[in-house]
Amino acid sequence: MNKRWEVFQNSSDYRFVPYIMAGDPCEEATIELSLALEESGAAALELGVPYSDPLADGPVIQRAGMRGLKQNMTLEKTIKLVSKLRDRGLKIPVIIFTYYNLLLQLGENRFIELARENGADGLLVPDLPYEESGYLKEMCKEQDLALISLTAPTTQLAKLHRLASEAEGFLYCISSLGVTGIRSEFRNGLNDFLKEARSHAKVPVLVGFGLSTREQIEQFEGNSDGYIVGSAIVKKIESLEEQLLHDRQNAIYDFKEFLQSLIPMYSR
Amino acid sequence: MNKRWEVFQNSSDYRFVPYIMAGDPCEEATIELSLALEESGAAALELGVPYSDPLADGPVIQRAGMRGLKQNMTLEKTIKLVSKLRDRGLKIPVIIFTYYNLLLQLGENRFIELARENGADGLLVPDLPYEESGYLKEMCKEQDLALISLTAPTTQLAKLHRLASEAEGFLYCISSLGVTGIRSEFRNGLNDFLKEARSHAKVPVLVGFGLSTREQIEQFEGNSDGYIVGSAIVKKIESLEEQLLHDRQNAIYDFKEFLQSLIPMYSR
Amino acid sequence: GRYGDFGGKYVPETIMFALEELEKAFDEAIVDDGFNKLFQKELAIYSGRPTPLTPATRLSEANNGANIYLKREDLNHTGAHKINNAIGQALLAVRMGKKKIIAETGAGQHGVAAATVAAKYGLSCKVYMGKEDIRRQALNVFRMKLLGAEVVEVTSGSQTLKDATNEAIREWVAAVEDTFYLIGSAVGPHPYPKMVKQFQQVIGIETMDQFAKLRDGKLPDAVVACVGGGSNAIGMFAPFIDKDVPLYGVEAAGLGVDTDQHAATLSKGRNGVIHGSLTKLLQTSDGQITEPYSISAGLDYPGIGPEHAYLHETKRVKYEAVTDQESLDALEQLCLTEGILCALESAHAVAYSLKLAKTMSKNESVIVCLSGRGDKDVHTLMERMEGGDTE
Amino acid sequence: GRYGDFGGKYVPETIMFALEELEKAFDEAIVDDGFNKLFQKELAIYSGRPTPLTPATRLSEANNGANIYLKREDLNHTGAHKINNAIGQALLAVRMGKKKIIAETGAGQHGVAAATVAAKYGLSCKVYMGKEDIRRQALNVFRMKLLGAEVVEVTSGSQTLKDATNEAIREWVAAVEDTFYLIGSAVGPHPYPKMVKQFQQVIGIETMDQFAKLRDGKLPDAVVACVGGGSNAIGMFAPFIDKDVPLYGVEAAGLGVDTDQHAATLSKGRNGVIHGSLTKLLQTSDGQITEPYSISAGLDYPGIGPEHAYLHETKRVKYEAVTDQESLDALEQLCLTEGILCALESAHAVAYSLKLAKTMSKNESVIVCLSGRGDKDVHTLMERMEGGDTE
Repeated sequence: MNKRWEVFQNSSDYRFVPYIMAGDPCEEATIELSLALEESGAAALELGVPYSDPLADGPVIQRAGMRGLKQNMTLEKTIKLVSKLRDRGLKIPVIIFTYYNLLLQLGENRFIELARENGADGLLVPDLPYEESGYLKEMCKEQDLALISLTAPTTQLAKLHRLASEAEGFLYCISSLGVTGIRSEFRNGLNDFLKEARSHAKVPVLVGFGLSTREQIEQFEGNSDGYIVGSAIVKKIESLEEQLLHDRQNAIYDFKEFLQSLIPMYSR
Repeated sequence: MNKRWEVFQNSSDYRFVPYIMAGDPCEEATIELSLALEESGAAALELGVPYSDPLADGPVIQRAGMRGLKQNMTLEKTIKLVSKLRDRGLKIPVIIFTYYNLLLQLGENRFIELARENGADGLLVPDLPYEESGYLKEMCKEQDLALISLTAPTTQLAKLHRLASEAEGFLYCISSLGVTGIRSEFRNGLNDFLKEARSHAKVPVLVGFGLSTREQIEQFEGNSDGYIVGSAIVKKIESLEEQLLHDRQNAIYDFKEFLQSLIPMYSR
Repeated sequence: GRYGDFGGKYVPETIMFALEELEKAFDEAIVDDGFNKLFQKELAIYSGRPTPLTPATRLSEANNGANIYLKREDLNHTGAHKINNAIGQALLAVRMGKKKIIAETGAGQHGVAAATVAAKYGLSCKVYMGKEDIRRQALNVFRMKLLGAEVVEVTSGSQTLKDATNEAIREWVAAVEDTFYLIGSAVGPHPYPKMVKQFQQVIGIETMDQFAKLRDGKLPDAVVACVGGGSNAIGMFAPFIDKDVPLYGVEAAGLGVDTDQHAATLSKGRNGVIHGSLTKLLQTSDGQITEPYSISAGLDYPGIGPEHAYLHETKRVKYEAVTDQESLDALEQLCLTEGILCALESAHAVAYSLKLAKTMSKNESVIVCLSGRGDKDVHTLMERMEGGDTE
Repeated sequence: GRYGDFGGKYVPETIMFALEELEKAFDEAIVDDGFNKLFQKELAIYSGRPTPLTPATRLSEANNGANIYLKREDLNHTGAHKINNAIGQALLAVRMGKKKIIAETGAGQHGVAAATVAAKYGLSCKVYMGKEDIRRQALNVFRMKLLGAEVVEVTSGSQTLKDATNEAIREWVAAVEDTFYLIGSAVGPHPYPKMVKQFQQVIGIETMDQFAKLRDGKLPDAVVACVGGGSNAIGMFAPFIDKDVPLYGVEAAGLGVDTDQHAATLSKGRNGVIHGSLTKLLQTSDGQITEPYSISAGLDYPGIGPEHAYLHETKRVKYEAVTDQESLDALEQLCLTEGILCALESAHAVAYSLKLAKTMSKNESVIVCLSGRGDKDVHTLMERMEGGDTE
């Protein structure tokens, strides 16, 4: 476990982990948005990689991916972007969120090498379930990268226990069925699921998928160690697209205001 | 055998038998065309009845039928038209040329009654072959009407002999395969067929289907007792349609000129 | 060549010899084991016979009456029972040494079947089709051409099926010596109605056998088929006619038999001659043949096979008429309950079978001849159901 | 769940339990005599199986090579082999107590098959279809609706098959607890490729049996099938894989494998993950999936079933690519010589079989899987051959 993960895991905050898409709407915007997120309290950052076929994502993140693709953002460039983030002072763990096919084309070993070189801390592959992740998991462990595990409300209990106990970095608990996106309702029994996960996890247990308001975030506080917000943030970035390209200063200001309204005080 | 048929049969001319469509382009035109034909040398007249489905006829006579249908010409009206022709002085035999369905709807007995009453002399049903004509043939014989038999180049020899020997009025020899219409070529072996027919027939043997020029007519002179011209005449009438309706005098003059050019001198 | 008063050979003398030649060849062929085996083999390996008898379980339940079974002629090669007869006549043409076939077509189904067998047996093929039908059925016209057939546009009369048939007969008269006229329905001069029945009776024979196997050797309690010219119906009825099984032929009532927009030949026609045969016929009082109407292109024929006229007169078969709307409703219900899109023609039989089944007990069985598949009707259905223009 | 390196379950954790549940149900079902008998019975009485093996006599003669035989999957209900698998999966869904099915479709063929079985077995059905495909395939969209299915327009990505599949998977992730995802080809996460093979192997089993009956117990000298996702091919190959019979899979070369307009996944693709499975994949150097091209809507899939990737790698099956033009020529030749209008997909297999047969002796035999009928392609053919706009 590297130092950035140590800080993350030892924090007593209710951890805020945002997701943004690399290259949305351009590389420099991604850098400044990342720094703004850290300033606003992010405990770690998920950096998405644009992909032609993002089958775990809803329309908001699909559109962000299309914007990233237009910028010719690739997995390799995304990893190298982390190094630029570090140069600009970003201190929180950065997790590369990539579909498995991109990883395969780059090469799993090459990915790990690049991740190490450029200061990335982890990896999340939404279409690589536990059952298929053996080799990558081992390699990541060797190289001190966290392969983030996802669990879902449909994960069978025995598997949940195994996932939780083996989790690195944090355990990602999916709050509802379906793809990423903004939701108004969550699944019944979600708190039981979170409790179960927490009782077996050695790392913080975070809840994600569909959280878009401070109220929603607050309702999980007792049963989780943090939360992930993706679509709500990406949607804000989408609304700021023009400004982020041509009047970035004001866009970032606006973005921070939005984060203030989203993130509970105790979680910054 | 009535008197008109006696005259027809005893004639030493090369008999000219024209076909026209009743009601084409109107009833009065049919009367004047008939008289003009007699004046120009016709030995008998085939009077066609308009029918929706004239499957033995080519396009020229099909179109004439459509014009007749527009005039609401029916089988019954066609028979009654014969009486008007007689009133206007027509002396040659008149043969009603009708498809069998029209006859069936009027009733075979009723047809014969009407034919007798109105001075018609015969009947030709192109879709009633010998095999299906038993009852009608008998009725016609009883009532002194000629049911004209058709023979074709494809008629088997034994049947040809029977048709020829039983023929009433005249024997109609089809000069070529196909429907009615204007042709430039006739069938090989046609003269043999005509000779065979003549050797068995007790009535004049006429050739028809496709004759449209004096040259064509002349080529059969040695082997037949006359000829039938349909489409060539009907086509002329078609070309005179407007005149026949609105300037009949001139049309009839024109029509007679046409007949002069068509009919060989020795046949008038 | 007669069924009571009906049938006969009302054709020009020029083609009489060809009908005799055909009759002779046909009579010889059907007592020739080699020919019959070849025909059965071609039906099996080329068209996929036997076609199944499918129990329409969910349809029967939804209708709350007798058990409905579907004889699946829609599963034949080219999508309808038409191919049975086309194969039979083509094999006969080959046996007679003919190299050219001609055929008439309305919506194009028989034209496609004829072009298909012509391609398969190496014969040339001319298909006569009304100009109006060519316009409406461009896809089938293209299919026939793809199969190597020449499609001849018929501009006479109303430019539809009856005129195409007239024109095919005219062509036959002209080319009778080397041409085989492949008639698509149980109509036309003798021996055509007899021949079409012979080649279509495989439908009924299979059905009787299949039902007996499913139901302990029993006969069905009713058999239903649609009737335009009547080839699927006569083929289905054939083996049942001398059995104690109620038979139902279903005509197209179009907008209703009390309007002038229908094709209910037996309900509303009078004796007459069409296309060489004495039968029932839709016509004016003085004998002009009228243009029939049905939403189904395969049922809008002004005549009917002469044996049906006879079976109607002798009351051996009950003929009923079903409207456009009833047939559309039945087609939809069959889709929704059984996943089968049948032809609009067949939908008339389905519609009547639903009415009939309601009057019967749940232990009884009705067999419906599903004469063809409905793919060809999708444009018509779209226009009718969605009001959309799909051309 | 692996074929060498290929296959696997590359899906979101949310649906992993459903794949396990499915695998368990499937494994139980296929050793249950009752289930297998029911499946075989439904194939027979609903879809008309066995489909015939038709000797293409005139085609073989014209080609002057080995004897070509056609396995007639085009004669199935709904016109292609797709229904075999749809019936199998629907019966499994019913057995599992699922009431809802979802499916993806490109040109609409699998969508129609899915809607068909949903209607037949009383399940609700949602079909995901790209907006672009919905526009191009209005008739199939209407057919699905007529069968009671809901057609969901997919506007993401390139709005075609791969995006419809993504969207169906997304829907499955959301509704996984009561929904059965009916995948149409031998693709997707384990156990789908295995399951589709199981339900399609009836093609090969019948073929082997039919050929043996025709030819004194012999095996054919070659077997050819087209490959998009590869379900008809894997079904046809299944019983031959461990026999000494050369097998050929035919991909779509589109405008040519040296252009960027093709769908030759095995010839030109690299290992990758698509729709839950590790396989060969058409993609950019950094891993974005590219849009394939073929005149045939059923072959333009950027991936391929994982077992084909394996059979390719192990060289047990030889995979060849055939261009649009070659497939059109073969389609026309088959029409003209055999009277069979096959699907453009199948025409790829026919085209290759002609090449292959030319290299073989006249005593040898090639079997081609005629996976579907060409009625659905008539618009495409008309546009291509006549330059006419038929919409």
